[in-house]
Amino acid sequence: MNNVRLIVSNLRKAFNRRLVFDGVSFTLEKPASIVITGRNGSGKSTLIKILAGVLSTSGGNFFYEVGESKLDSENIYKIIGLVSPYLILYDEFTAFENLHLFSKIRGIKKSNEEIFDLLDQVGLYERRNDLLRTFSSGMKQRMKYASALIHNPTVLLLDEPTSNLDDEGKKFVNKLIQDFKSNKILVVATNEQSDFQFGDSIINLDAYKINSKR
Amino acid sequence: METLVQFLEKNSIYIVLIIVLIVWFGIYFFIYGLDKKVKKIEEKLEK
Amino acid sequence: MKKAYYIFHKDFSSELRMRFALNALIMFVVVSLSTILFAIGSEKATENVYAGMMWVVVFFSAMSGLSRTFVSEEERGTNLILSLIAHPVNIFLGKFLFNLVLIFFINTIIAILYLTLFSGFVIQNWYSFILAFVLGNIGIATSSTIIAAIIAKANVKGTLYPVLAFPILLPVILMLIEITKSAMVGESISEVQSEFFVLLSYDVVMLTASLMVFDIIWKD
Amino acid sequence: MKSILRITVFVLITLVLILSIVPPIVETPKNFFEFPLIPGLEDKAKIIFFHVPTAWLTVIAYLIAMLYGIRFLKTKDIYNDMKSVSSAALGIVFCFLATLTGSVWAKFTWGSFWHWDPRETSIFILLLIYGAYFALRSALDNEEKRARLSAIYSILAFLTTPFFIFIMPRLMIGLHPGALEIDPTTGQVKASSNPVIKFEMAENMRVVFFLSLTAFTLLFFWLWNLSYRVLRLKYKLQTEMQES
Repeated sequence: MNNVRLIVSNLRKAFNRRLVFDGVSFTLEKPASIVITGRNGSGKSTLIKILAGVLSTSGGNFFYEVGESKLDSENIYKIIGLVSPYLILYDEFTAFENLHLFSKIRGIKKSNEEIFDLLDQVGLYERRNDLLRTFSSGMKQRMKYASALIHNPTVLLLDEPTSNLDDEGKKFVNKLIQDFKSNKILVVATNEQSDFQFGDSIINLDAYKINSKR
Repeated sequence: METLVQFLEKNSIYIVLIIVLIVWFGIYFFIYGLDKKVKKIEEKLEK
Repeated sequence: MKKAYYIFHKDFSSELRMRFALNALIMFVVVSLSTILFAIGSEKATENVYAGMMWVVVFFSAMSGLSRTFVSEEERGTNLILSLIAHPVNIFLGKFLFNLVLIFFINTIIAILYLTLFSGFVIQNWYSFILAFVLGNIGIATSSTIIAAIIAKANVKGTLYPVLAFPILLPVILMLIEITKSAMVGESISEVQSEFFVLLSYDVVMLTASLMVFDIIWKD
Repeated sequence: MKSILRITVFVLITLVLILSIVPPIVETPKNFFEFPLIPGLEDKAKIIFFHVPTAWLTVIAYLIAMLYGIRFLKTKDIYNDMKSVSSAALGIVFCFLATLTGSVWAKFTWGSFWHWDPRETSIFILLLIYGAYFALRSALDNEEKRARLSAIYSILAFLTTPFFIFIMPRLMIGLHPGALEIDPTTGQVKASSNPVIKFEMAENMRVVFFLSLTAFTLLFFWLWNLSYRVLRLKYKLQTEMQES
């Protein structure tokens, strides 16, 4: 497996004229983990979205390096997995259909057994043929994990990883995170004191609110 | 004066010209004033 | 290409289950056709009127149905998961394919209804008409897809769509009307070849341009 | 530098107004200050000094709006978007002026206000594009998104213009200079006998015409600069108010 690095330098994001953060810089090299924290509205989710490549920046830049080469911003999706509260899956399809579709659209070959296995891991095997519409929010959160893990990502971005989950679910997430951070890259955005242990380092976005230039 | 009026009565195109010029001067000085005002505010904002 | 096909497949089966566009679209066609029937009645109109009316109905059905692919993703918030699993080019191609199938389906219905309901609407040169039909549908699908992607990000989606799409679709509509007219009189393809040339180059230009700008529109 | 522009605009437009209105139209022009008579047009020929520059500026304004839109996409600098939108706002004004002046003139020369002549159709489409551009802008409230999407739209709309240039002359018979006409007796398309279409500018008229084109273009750039500065002021003031 190639070496993977995430390099963030002087990242800035503003909505209209409201500055969210400015001058965020850090470098993560596999294996590594980081916890992003900050008050409500400090831009935790925004930063996660930017790192996932779905939101544009207002300044500075960030990129993923696989081996020696820079990854195109359009291809970030190939190596990252994202779990977050605003991620919404297709609720007119069943759990199995969702995962099946995702693997097809990603262009990776997954047998039905492999998908069942994944569903079993997140504890949704019994409900695999139910429409997502009928799922509770905790079960939807489990589905998000399944959809984020389907392509064996090297970078996992988690926004409020344990929201809506019961004890069993939290245990699963804990185990996943421990496995992940020991050989891949993990970014967790959270406000829960108990989640701070997930990261080797902590970055507090409240410190990046000052407009440095302009 | 008398001859000027007579001249204008005969060549009505000059009346048109005078009117158009007046309108143009009006517009010009309006824009000119606007430019000056904007400049003033710009300078004030710089400080 | 295969990935784009699966995005199309997702939209297609989603459409079969949810009926975002189809039912309303078919009703729209029926309603607008009957309005024209009431207006024209049994009077014999000129080729100009028939050809014009047909493509007017096509334009407005496209405007009422083709924005759904993007708007429904945006409204339900599923565009995030889509951008997490696919390359923008594939997303555009998948949506384009879906719109293409939809417009072909709807336009075939419109054409059949026109041929049966209006006795004055007689096509004499079928080759010319069908070729124009195919090229025109591709053009309409391309432009409507890219405009739909823009619309999905705006606040007022429904009313804005035809406003934005009309100037861009106008060349296609005008060409289609011209060719339909000539096909009704029975002229050969060679007499309207420059119209066909315009249609073809429009398709190529718009498709390339859309592929180039789509990721700028798509990324928030 | 700016004051030179202002004075030049003032002098040039005043000159153009005098030079275009005063010279009498005579059958056989003898000196420089007489324009040749065109049967059927007479004094109405003088519209060319005002109508054509407005139409020209409509197009120039659109091009500038699009170019600065593209520049915004490259730099993400919101000031480029302001330049783009102030150009488009002037463009829509000139577009209305070109439409109205042409239409009034057409009533008295060609008999009705609107003919769907190729040029009339293209200015109408430009009007639609400008309208759509501003409708789109008003429906987006995030500044960055608004700038980005309207720039994209202006590019897409621009791509259709070659088709109109190609389509229009074939589709319809024109009344503007340079267009074709149908011979009423044979039904054949031929070079026109319409006085407007055969219209060829005399040497002195051409001088005034290009003088007018330059004058109005300079006026446009002044107005563009001014409205851009107003937008920039508004932006800076709002930013400052938010910070304090």
